[in-house]
Amino acid sequence: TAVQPAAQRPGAAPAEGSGKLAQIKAAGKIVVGTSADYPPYESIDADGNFVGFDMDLIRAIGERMGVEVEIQDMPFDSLIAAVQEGKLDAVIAAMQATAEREEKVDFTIPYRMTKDAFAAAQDSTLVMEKPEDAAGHSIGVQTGTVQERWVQENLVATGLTPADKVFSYERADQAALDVANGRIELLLMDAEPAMELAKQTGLKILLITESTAEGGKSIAIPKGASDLKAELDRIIQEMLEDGTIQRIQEANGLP
Amino acid sequence: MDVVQNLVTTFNFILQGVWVTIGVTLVALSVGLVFGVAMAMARVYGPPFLQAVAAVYSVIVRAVPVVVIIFILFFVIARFVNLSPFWAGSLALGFASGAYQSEIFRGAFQAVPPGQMIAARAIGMSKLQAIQSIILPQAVRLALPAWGNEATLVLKDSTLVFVVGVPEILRRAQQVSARTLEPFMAFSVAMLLYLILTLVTTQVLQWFERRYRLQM
Amino acid sequence: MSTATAPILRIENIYKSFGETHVLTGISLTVQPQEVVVLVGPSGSGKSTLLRCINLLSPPDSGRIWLEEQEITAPGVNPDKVRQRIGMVFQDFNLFNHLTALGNVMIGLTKVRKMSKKEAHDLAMFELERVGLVDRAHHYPAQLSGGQKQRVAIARALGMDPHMMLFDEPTSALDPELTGEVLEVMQQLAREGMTMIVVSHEMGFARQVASRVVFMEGGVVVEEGTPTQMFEQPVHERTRVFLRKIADMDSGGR
Amino acid sequence: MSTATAPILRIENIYKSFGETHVLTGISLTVQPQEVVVLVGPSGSGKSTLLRCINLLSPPDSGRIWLEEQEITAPGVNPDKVRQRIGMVFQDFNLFNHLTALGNVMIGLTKVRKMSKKEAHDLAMFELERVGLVDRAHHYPAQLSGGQKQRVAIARALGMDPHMMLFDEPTSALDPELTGEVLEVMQQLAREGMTMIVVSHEMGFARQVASRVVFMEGGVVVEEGTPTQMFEQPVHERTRVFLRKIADMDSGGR
Amino acid sequence: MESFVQLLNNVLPSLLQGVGVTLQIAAVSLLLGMAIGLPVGVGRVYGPRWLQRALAAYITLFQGTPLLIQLFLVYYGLPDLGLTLGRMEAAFLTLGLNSGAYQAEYLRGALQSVGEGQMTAARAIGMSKWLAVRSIILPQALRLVLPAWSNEAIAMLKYTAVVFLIAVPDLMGQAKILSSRYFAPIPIYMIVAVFYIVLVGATYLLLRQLERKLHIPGLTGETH
Ligand SMILES: Nc1ncnc2c1ncn2[C@@H]1O[C@H](COP(=O)(O)OP(=O)(O)OP(=O)(O)O)[C@@H](O)[C@H]1O
Ligand SMILES: Nc1ncnc2c1ncn2[C@@H]1O[C@H](COP(=O)(O)OP(=O)(O)OP(=O)(O)O)[C@@H](O)[C@H]1O
Ligand SMILES: [Mg+2]
Ligand SMILES: [Mg+2]
Repeated sequence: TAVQPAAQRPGAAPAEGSGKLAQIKAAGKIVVGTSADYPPYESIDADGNFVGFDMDLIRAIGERMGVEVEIQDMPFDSLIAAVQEGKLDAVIAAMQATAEREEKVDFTIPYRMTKDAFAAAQDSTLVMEKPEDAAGHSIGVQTGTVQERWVQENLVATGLTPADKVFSYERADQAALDVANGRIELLLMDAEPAMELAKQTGLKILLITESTAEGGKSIAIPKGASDLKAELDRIIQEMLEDGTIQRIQEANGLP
Repeated sequence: MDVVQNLVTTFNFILQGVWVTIGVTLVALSVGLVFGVAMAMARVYGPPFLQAVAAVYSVIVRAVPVVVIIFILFFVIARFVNLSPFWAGSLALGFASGAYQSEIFRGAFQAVPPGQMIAARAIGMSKLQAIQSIILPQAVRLALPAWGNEATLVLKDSTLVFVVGVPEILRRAQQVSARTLEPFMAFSVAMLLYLILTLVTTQVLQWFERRYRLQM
Repeated sequence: MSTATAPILRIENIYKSFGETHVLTGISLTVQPQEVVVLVGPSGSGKSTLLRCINLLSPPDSGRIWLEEQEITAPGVNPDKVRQRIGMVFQDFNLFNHLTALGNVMIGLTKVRKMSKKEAHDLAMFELERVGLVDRAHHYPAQLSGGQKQRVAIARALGMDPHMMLFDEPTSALDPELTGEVLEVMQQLAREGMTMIVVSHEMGFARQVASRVVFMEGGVVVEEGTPTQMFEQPVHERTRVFLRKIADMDSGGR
Repeated sequence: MSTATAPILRIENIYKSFGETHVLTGISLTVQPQEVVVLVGPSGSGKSTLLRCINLLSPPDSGRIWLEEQEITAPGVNPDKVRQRIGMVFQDFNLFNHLTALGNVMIGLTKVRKMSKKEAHDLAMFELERVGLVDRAHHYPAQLSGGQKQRVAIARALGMDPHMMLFDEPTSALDPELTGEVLEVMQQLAREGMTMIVVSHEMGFARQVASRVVFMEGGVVVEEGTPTQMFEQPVHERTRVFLRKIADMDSGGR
Repeated sequence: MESFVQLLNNVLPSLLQGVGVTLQIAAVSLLLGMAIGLPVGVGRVYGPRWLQRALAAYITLFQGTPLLIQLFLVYYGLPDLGLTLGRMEAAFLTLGLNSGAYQAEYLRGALQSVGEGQMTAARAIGMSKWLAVRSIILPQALRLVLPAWSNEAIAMLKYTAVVFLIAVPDLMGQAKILSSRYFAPIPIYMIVAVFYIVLVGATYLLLRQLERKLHIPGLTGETH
């Protein structure tokens, strides 16, 4: 076969729609980034294996594509940039397709719809009926997440919460620890990981809501990789229909 | 004994990061060595233009926190070559260390008596040959104490590459902490491992220093 | 001073300045093979500079130098090659501090003359034997006395198989007791027929060994002649005064 | 040498060792008020150690010392208080580098003698005047000549209002031209009746000023007497040889 | 270019706030480090043997382990033992303890280079050991340590960058938040690098000024 060194390099930006998928198939593996600190979506078990819903899902997808899956762990807020710079072929990290992100990368169709949760310490007297009830309370979010953005836009920019009461954490579990320690009052994150963390650190969930979320969880891929998008969309659709995704969700304790 | 069991598991898990830490440190030190020596040579023996470039590199890199340099390089390097976080992180760290090492070697080059160069030229060595086989071997020995200090600093700075996802000691400690939500144990183990690493490094380097001390 | 053979070194009217300092202002000098020329002159008269011009460590600003009929000041001449034919020994030895005595002699042989390790080792040991230092072969410079260091420096220069040797005050950094051993080695070299230019104020050595004494001052040659001529009946008053002064110092120093 | 008044200092059979080195091996010495004792002896004979024992900078291992009838080697004596009564001047001045001449004299007054700033300043200026250095009051040590430094050191010691003064080779670090100004200040002090023990090999000073010369060797006092006795008719051969030697040096050095 | 100006407009206010936090942390930690380093350095040289050992252990611990881990341990670890510090307090404490170890070592070097003679002379005019340390040795050592201390101040400015990991919005923390908000890590970190260069440069010049001011002829090196 003809060698195309420039196009073969994963670092090279895909010039047109085709090629990315071919590259992956030619290499026999897809490099997928995640931030393995977000159980039950993704985490690392005591033996150092990547486990969780996203991990099982991407492996199942890889199987259907006929390629090996190589998982790369990195901080959540580096993931988009890493796809953009061509370091990764895809990102699966309980990530939602927001408008801002879509300017930088492309997303597959959602593989799972999602809700967010507000959590507080067990002894908190706070009662929440809607997200805006968080106004004025110190709140932790993970850097680079949809939730961080929601807080900035709906609580800070509107003047409901002072900017110095919002804390952006490297990782969600650090924010949960600080809620448990009493350093902050609230935590906003994906509902399922929040429940998992709440169970372990003795937090209570104050509110589960769809209104802070922007849609579903999708896989991020390099901009313009339309062949890859088509292939992934096809497989996801297939898996949604044949119940594979449902099965994997249940296996990982997700409703 | 649940606690002991826990501790052993944690220790074993984080221990695997030691090799990554050592790897990052060695790569960064080697890269920094190449950079540092080259830049030092440029500053001492190079043409004015190169001297200026090397000086600017040294000043800028030393004025910026290593973690910022890692972030910049991680994304810049990533733009041109597809490197794993391990390599990107190590190279970035090496690039930063190069600035510090260039200062160390510049001092060392300047401490080699000028007569050494003249004597080397007098037996017919070219300038490059003289630098290679007369100046460099002496400068390296003179640089050893300061270099040893830099080595332990790089070892400690290697924790910073965890921000780009390299599974070294600290990253592993964080993973444990995220799983068990017992940060005290995880970070204490990490701290202990680092303490051992730096103490061993110091001892080894001091041995080298004694072994290769140059009498002038 | 006229011989039929071609001169080994011919210097014609060379000038050398450092910025505003005019150090050499028209020096000419011819050296025949196997001659031992002793160069004397007050401090700052340009003796060291002249030696450094001869082996192109600092090339002259103008004027020409021929070494064995080849003009080494011509453009395109590789100075590294020239220096291999001219051994040089410095006042402060300049031994390579990181190498043993043996290593100091060997490194030029392996790196410049491209000998094998084995050949280089054997030749280096031979040269060390010549200067009487075989038993110090594995000592580092810091472990050698001044006289021993200077003899290693001579061996190092000899190892390059030079066609002539330049000595720049080879004994002036040495204690009087150590001077003798170095002068002896130089005397031996002279007997073997090595062409030498020696900057030295060791008048005993000059008397016994020099074929010619050259007196420099202010960047020019003031007078030259056999030791007997120069010491007993110099033409110039300045020569007489200067030689008298160092003769006095010489006896006072012992 | 017998006077009716009580001695100001009485040293009885003191011993001092550093590890295996037995430096003082049974020294006894009595000093009367207003006496000037010049201590001589070869290097290493223990002169400095003796002075440091006297003001308890390094207390003796055994033996006893009385200062003005008080046994200062007795347990419970506060050595800081003792040292206030004994001024000491060192060979290498040891001025406080971060303080001006004035500051050097003042600091003991304010910190140890607890004077007010004003009082301290006035007394310090007085002492500087005594050593002829009022015009250098605001100079730092690095800006003073050796002789000036030593005079400041003397003023600093005098400021503490000592009852006796110890000098440890006060001029040996000075150029010969600067020695005179320091000796003059010391001579002046002697005239004013200050009790002094001076380690010095300045024989001119000893002849003119000393009431007694004490010759130490090997950790004991070999011989003592008036300068005339000691220089002209010493009892011991060793004393004669030693004093002859330093007298020679003394004239040679000028 | 236009988009860069746009970006600059967007990020500048937050970054300037970050600079304020960075300066605050660096200054407080440096002072805390001094408050710790001073007695520790003196104790290392003049203290009883057991104290010297204990202080050496403290110094080894803080010089021998990465600052980041110290920070995590203090911030996330200590609550396990029942001690929950605020994020700023944790940052001050960790950086202060860390800097204290380094400052103590610099001071030790300076104390040792003041020279035995100064102590002897001070004792000879009747000063007690501690009075001599206070009024003779320390004033000199503190001047001698100034160049090393300046380096430490500059290092501290850079080391504060790790506090973003405990969600303190310093310059680096702001950079991280902004770069994931605007998905433009390279330009944003470049801007941040320039910020640090300016901060470090200004600090350097300021401290040179101080060194000049405290210069005593013959005691401290020439400052030109
Ligand atoms: N590299 C240089 N740059 C500037 N000036 C130089 C240099 N080398 C030599 N000179 C000057 O040239 C003059 C002659 O120096 P040179 O060393 O040749 O004298 P010399 O006769 O060897 O004296 P000496 O007996 O003291 O060794 C001196 O004034 C010296 O300062
Ligand atoms: N602190 C110390 N530790 C160990 N040995 C010491 C100490 N102080 C002095 N000595 C030793 O004690 C001996 C006497 O020293 P001392 O300084 O008293 O002699 P000195 O008569 O003053 O000699 P000099 O004329 O050279 O000053 C010497 O051998 C010296 O090495
Ligand atoms: Mg010369
Ligand atoms: Mg003495």
